[in-house]
Amino acid sequence: MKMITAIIKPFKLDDVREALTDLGITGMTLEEVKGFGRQKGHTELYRGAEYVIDFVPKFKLQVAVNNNLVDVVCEAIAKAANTTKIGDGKIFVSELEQVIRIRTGEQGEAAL
Amino acid sequence: MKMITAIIKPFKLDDVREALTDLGITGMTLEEVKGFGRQKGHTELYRGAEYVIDFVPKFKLQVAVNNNLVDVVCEAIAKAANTTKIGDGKIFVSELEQVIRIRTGEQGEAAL
Amino acid sequence: MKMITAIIKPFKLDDVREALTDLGITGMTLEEVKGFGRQKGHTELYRGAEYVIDFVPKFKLQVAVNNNLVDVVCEAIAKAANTTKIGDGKIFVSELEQVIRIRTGEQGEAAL
Amino acid sequence: MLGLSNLRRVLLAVSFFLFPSFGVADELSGANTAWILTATALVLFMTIPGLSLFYAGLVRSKNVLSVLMQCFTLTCLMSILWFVVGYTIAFGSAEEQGPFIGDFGNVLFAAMGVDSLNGDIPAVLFAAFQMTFAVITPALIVGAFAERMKFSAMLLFSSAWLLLVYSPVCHWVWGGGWLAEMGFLDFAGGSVVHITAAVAALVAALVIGNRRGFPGTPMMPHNMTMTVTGAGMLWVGWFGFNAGSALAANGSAAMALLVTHISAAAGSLAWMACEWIRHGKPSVLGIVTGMVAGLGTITPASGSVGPAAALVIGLCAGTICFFATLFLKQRLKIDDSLDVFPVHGVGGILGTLLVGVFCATDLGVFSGLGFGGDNGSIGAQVQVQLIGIVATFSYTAVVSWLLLKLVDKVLGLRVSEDQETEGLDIVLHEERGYDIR
Amino acid sequence: MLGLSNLRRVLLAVSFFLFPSFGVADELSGANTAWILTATALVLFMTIPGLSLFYAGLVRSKNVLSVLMQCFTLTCLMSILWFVVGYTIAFGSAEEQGPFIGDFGNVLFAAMGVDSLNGDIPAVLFAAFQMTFAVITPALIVGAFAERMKFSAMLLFSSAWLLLVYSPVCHWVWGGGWLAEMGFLDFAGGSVVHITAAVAALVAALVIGNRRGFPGTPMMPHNMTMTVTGAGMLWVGWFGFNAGSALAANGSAAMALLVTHISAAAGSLAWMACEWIRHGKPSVLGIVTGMVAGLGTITPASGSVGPAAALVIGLCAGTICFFATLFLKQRLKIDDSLDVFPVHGVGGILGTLLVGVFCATDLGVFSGLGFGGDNGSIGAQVQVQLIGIVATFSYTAVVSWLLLKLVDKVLGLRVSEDQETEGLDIVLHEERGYDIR
Amino acid sequence: MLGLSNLRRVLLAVSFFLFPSFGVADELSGANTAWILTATALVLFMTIPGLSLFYAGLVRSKNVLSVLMQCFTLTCLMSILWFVVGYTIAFGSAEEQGPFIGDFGNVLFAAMGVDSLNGDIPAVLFAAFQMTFAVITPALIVGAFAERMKFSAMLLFSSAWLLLVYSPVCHWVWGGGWLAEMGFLDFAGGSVVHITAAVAALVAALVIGNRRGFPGTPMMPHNMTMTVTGAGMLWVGWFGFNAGSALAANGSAAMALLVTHISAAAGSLAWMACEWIRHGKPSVLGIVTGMVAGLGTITPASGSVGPAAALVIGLCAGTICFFATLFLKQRLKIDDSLDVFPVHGVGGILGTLLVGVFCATDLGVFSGLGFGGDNGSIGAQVQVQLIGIVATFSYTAVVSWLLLKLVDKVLGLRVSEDQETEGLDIVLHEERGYDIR
Ligand SMILES: Nc1ncnc2c1ncn2[C@@H]1O[C@H](COP(=O)(O)OP(=O)(O)O)[C@@H](O)[C@H]1O
Ligand SMILES: Nc1ncnc2c1ncn2[C@@H]1O[C@H](COP(=O)(O)OP(=O)(O)O)[C@@H](O)[C@H]1O
Ligand SMILES: Nc1ncnc2c1ncn2[C@@H]1O[C@H](COP(=O)(O)OP(=O)(O)O)[C@@H](O)[C@H]1O
Repeated sequence: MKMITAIIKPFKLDDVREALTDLGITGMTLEEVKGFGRQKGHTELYRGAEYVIDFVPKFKLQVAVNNNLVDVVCEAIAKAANTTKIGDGKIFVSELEQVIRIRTGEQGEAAL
Repeated sequence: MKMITAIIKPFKLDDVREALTDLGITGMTLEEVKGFGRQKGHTELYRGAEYVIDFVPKFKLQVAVNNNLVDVVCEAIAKAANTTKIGDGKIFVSELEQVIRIRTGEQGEAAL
Repeated sequence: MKMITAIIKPFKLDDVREALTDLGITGMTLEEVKGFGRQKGHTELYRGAEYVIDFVPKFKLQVAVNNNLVDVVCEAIAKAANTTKIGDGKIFVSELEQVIRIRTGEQGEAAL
Repeated sequence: MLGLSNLRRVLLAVSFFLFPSFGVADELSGANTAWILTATALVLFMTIPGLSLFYAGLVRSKNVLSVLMQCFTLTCLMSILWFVVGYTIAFGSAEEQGPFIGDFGNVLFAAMGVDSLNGDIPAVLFAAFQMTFAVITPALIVGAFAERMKFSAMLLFSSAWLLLVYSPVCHWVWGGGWLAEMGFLDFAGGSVVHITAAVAALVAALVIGNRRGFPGTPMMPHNMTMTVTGAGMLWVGWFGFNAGSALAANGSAAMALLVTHISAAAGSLAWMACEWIRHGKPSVLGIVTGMVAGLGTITPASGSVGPAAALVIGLCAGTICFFATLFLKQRLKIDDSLDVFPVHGVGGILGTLLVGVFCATDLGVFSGLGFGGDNGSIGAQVQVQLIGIVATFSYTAVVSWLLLKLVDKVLGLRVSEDQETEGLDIVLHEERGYDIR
Repeated sequence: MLGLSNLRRVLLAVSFFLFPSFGVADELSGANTAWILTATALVLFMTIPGLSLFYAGLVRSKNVLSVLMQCFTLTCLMSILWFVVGYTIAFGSAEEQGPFIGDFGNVLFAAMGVDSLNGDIPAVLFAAFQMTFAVITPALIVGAFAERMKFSAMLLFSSAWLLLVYSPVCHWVWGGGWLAEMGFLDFAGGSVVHITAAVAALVAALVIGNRRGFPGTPMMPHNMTMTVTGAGMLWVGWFGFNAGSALAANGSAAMALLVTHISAAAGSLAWMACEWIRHGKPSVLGIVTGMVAGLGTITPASGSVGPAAALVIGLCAGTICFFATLFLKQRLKIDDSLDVFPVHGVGGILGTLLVGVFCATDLGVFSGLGFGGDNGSIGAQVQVQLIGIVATFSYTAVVSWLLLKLVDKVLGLRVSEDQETEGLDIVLHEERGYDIR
Repeated sequence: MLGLSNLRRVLLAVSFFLFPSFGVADELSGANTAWILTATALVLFMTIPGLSLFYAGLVRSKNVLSVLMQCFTLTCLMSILWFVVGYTIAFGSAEEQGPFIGDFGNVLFAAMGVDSLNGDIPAVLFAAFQMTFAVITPALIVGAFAERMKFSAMLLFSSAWLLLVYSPVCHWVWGGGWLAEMGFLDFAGGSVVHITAAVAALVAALVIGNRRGFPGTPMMPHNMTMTVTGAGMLWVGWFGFNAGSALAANGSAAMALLVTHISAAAGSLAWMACEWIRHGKPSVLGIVTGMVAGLGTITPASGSVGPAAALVIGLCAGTICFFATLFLKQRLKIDDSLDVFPVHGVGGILGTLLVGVFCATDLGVFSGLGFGGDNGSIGAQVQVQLIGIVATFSYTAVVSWLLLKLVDKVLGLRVSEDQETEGLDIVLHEERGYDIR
């Protein structure tokens, strides 16, 4: 199994979630994060004190999937989250050794 | 070493934390996340505008452990977080190559 | 590629970010988390109801890097985040199988 | 001298029964002054922080400051414009006033000194009290175009609107103008404030268009506690608005306070009941919206009706505005973002009509305090009320539309799509609402 | 006519020294009207937004709206009930009033017109001012059962309670009832408001039971800034509550304002000192709680004592309520969630007792303004005060208990365990307090 | 008797034109009492919740409660100190008053009863109204040393400062002291309140030193909505501050209210314009800061100028305080954390000067209401104003500096570095501002 972690633009969440459920994905976990990258942040100015905010709000979406789904899921996310503008984000894939569903104790692919 | 990542119901945090400290675990990291899964979210209604909220609040707890502890830790979490209701969450296990304690520079298991 | 995950003290973020950009790192992702460890939390007292807060605010910084950068990056973080006091945090390193840049579809090291 | 005469005419025409002896009131009444000083503070309190919190809580957090900024800046800018020329357009300076606008003798309050009276209160106090009305009316419109209008365009539009819509209509009704002459009843601003603001809001929502993603994307209130806080402040401040409009600390003011309170309570409960029945659960946003409906609806009637009528008016307000809101949003799919028209507009119209009924003195426990002007029957009064509603509605609609089109030409009404996505706080003001860790 | 007579009786019995000439006050006093209009706004301000913010900040964020909703809905519902029948139960309509309840001549305020007077202020103003008291009293109880009571059950209980507890007790003390006859001193509601609300709160906490997880699970205030904001509003509004209870803008009102302020300050500092000494650190929740203690305690005394006595009263209030809170929570482990009883109840009792001492005129710098009724010594006055305390305490306890049991039968008092875990905002109102990104 | 005489002297010296008949005002005026009761509530409202929210929103969330705590505790402690001895230092008790401080006859308000008058309002009301000024002045200083001062040190410093700086200066200007004798004009506290507070703030910022990380580290306001809310409250409350300072409900109060409002609006717009031009975007923090500048600046002038002059004063205030803020922060790099000096100090000085010009009665539309004392020309009046500014500035600077050094010796002024990093809320008060999920 793999854990797919996507950093996306917040307002793209609905599109991505839809793309995933269209693929039959029924579970995922979302976090609010801040990203630093090529996309510029913004300046804030308070009574003459100027602060450059480098970290821009992003969503981090994690989906654990069977190996055979990795490519389609990555593709689906990449497509749904794309705006062709800098800052669209990244997808990270890493190995997942074990998954357990707490409620039932099921393990491995059955737990996804 | 392994990284154990558990998605649990927020009000189960105290139970899980206790179960882990009972095992002698002295460190862990917690995040507030939102989960999408079989557990239904809720509806919100504002002056006739109805929004279905699919993402429900969860806690994500990460514990880095020695390989020999993986099973007991997973079991302990699974037991403490279980309510037998949908949405109890999942435990993910993945490989951890290196751990460094910033304060001392210790590495590997010594850093846990 | 590796994913380097550092748990640091919040007020050390600027130092760490600088240390990383000095190394030429151009991207990273930040989360607000709560840490449980040797560092004591604090007590809160509300009209005679006393609560011990074990979880202290931390930042979690994730940087995906090429294998050859792992050591320098870890060192740089460890140095910048160090205050020699308990609670300085940890650095976790794990394997990253794939990275995709959403905007361009680039994969692997090119996507970093 | 001093804008006194025109007020007198209004009082004479509109609510002569309240001031049986105003003709001789050439001495300052300390008591009335004390109350109108307070009422002025209360009406200012309605806009900042009241209305601005009420509105700001309802938008997404990326736009919270833009709403607060709009309300605050309007408070400042409308005050200055009112001082410079708005007041004199509405109330003029001479004994005799024309039917459509005042005269220009009170530019910069030139005809008022520290000792000048208007009725039995200081002339500058009357002008300041009215200033707070001239502030809140344009601020109400903000709800319609929230989260997408350019700040500069908003300022330009509001400025022109104050002088070309609010001030003249204010003259018609309170400045001794043609509606006042007809015995049109509008004690505290059902038409002058609520209809004008709400019609402008509706037109603005149509001209500027829906927010990106409306109605599909969830656009939840980002801070309901802020909205409820603002609602409480609005209720409290409304005592100044309505009971202050008596311009005296007397039975009329007390009755206005009472009916205001009862209508607010009844409107709230009615909306709550509608929601509970129709959606299964009552919501706090529902009940506070019902409150605004109840308050807006009683406003024109607050000097003319009794408490039992206020109960009826409030119940009607809550129910009718509830369905109007659903209709506008779900059927017409118009993004009047914070529901200005269905609440203030429908409420203002409803109240302006109902006062024509419940001002009658022969309705038993529902009796009111009498007809306006020479009107001698419910029929006659209702007819006058209808004329007033149609006139203020259509005049406002036409002029607001023209102004918006003009401003769009000159400055552009709306921020770009990307800016709208990013949020107005950063884009227009380089600030963020919250940085809570 | 007009509920005037019964008020007169109260004034006569309770605070005759304040109104030496009220017997001839058959003309409207604009000054007094101006102040009571303001005071009415201030007391409403205490409930919304004041108390509702104070309370709402103290609960967990998943229940914040439920608290705001309860306070807001009570404001509406109690107002209407008061208008319909509560007022006339408390104050009646005729000159002579019975000892236990008023008459039914003022149902729907039937016996009041725009020109009716009560003393020298409009009768409807007196009724509206009292309405704001009838609103805040049930709202105080909310703190006891916060985070677990059904909304519908809360509405039913509060409605019955207003009519069966608050209105009669109000009659006893302020409506010319039996306690008034005895010269019982309660200027602004130590017994009528604070004891009744707090006893009902204690009973409610016992009947409904502790919150899930109490006392083990941390249940921290989710927004202390909200609580402190509400506290500031309460302090300001309390000027209307206490100084408004003079029903006039005179020396008595001014003195009431002053002693209110001093007691609030002293109560705050006393609580802060207790905390600092006992726990090592002063907290802002502590100091604002001390403020409420100081305010609640001075309330019955605010028309009868001088500023030096207020200092003593405030210091006692802060200290004693501090230990009462610890005792209830840590020893008795009763989950009176927002500490209504130890603060308002203990404070109300304390103040109602102490006024019996400090109203005496021969205590040097601690002298007060005189005994009530025919009482001629501290001993006699304290005895009357004790009778009043015991009577209001036990009557409230019994009736509240019965009502709660009844409501539990009819609707069920409490939400399910799962609902309590999820939070009342979503479960009961389909809304969330915050959506801040 | 009763502090009446000294007030009379002030009124005589400072604003004799306002009260042409005060010499015979030995009867209570209900109307004036009604207004000053209200004004007292409004000025309290300025500090809690007004100023405390304004300030608390500007700090980082880890220190939010410490600021609220400081403002709240000062409200309590300064009130008690004022009651005990501060008032009598400022206003004394006897007919004749010395030039520097009052007498000690009014310790614990000993010389005031419920029937005592001060002018035509209750003596205790005048004392309570002034108490709210004695509360807000030390609270203003809090902005300078926010986020790093020890709570205990703050209490000790403020207590001493109230008695050794505020009370004497108050005597000089309002208590019949030497500045009053010279016809120094300060209607509502340009020098007594704003200059003293701001100079103390500047000295405190210098003595205690910059916050860790200033100016490099971002120290953003953690809750701008809180600050804007507080700003609105300040504006509303300021009506009580300035128009209340007329001590009457008359034309003077009304004019004070009007000019206060206009200057606030003009100051806001001026600051906004400066920001818009200089930084490209107007901000809500900018506009509310301009409001404070406009309000602080009109304060000394609010009893002496007309509305057109207020417009000029407000525009100057917004512009000059804007540049003063930049200068202090960017050039001098002084961490007066919430910009107390450049806004209140510069504004207070500016207003105290400008009143010397705009009080003149022969400036056409910019005419004011007359000179102070025997001053017969703008030159003479400005000279007196300058003397007052220099005197209050230097006296405050010296005594504040001494007190701070002393407190530093006794208790230490500042928390440790680690504590500053962790935040004062947890470290000093064991609480957190927010626990929102
Ligand atoms: N090396 C990295 N490690 C972790 N996260 C990264 C890395 N590089 C980029 N990110 C994340 O991806 C987001 C988008 O990256 P950015 O460089 O702004 O644009 P793009 O992905 O279009 O090149 C960043 O905001 C950050 O959250
Ligand atoms: N495939 C997945 N990848 C990542 N997180 C998941 C996945 N499936 C479920 N989750 C997380 O687990 C939580 C619980 O899942 P859910 O399907 O609601 O119930 P259960 O675990 O009892 O089957 C979800 O809210 C989500 O946070
Ligand atoms: N085993 C672990 N798994 C995950 N996170 C850990 C673990 N141990 C520590 N942490 C994280 O590291 C932070 C610092 O650890 P702590 O024991 O307080 O100090 P130190 O790192 O100096 O030994 C903790 O707050 C927690 O977030």
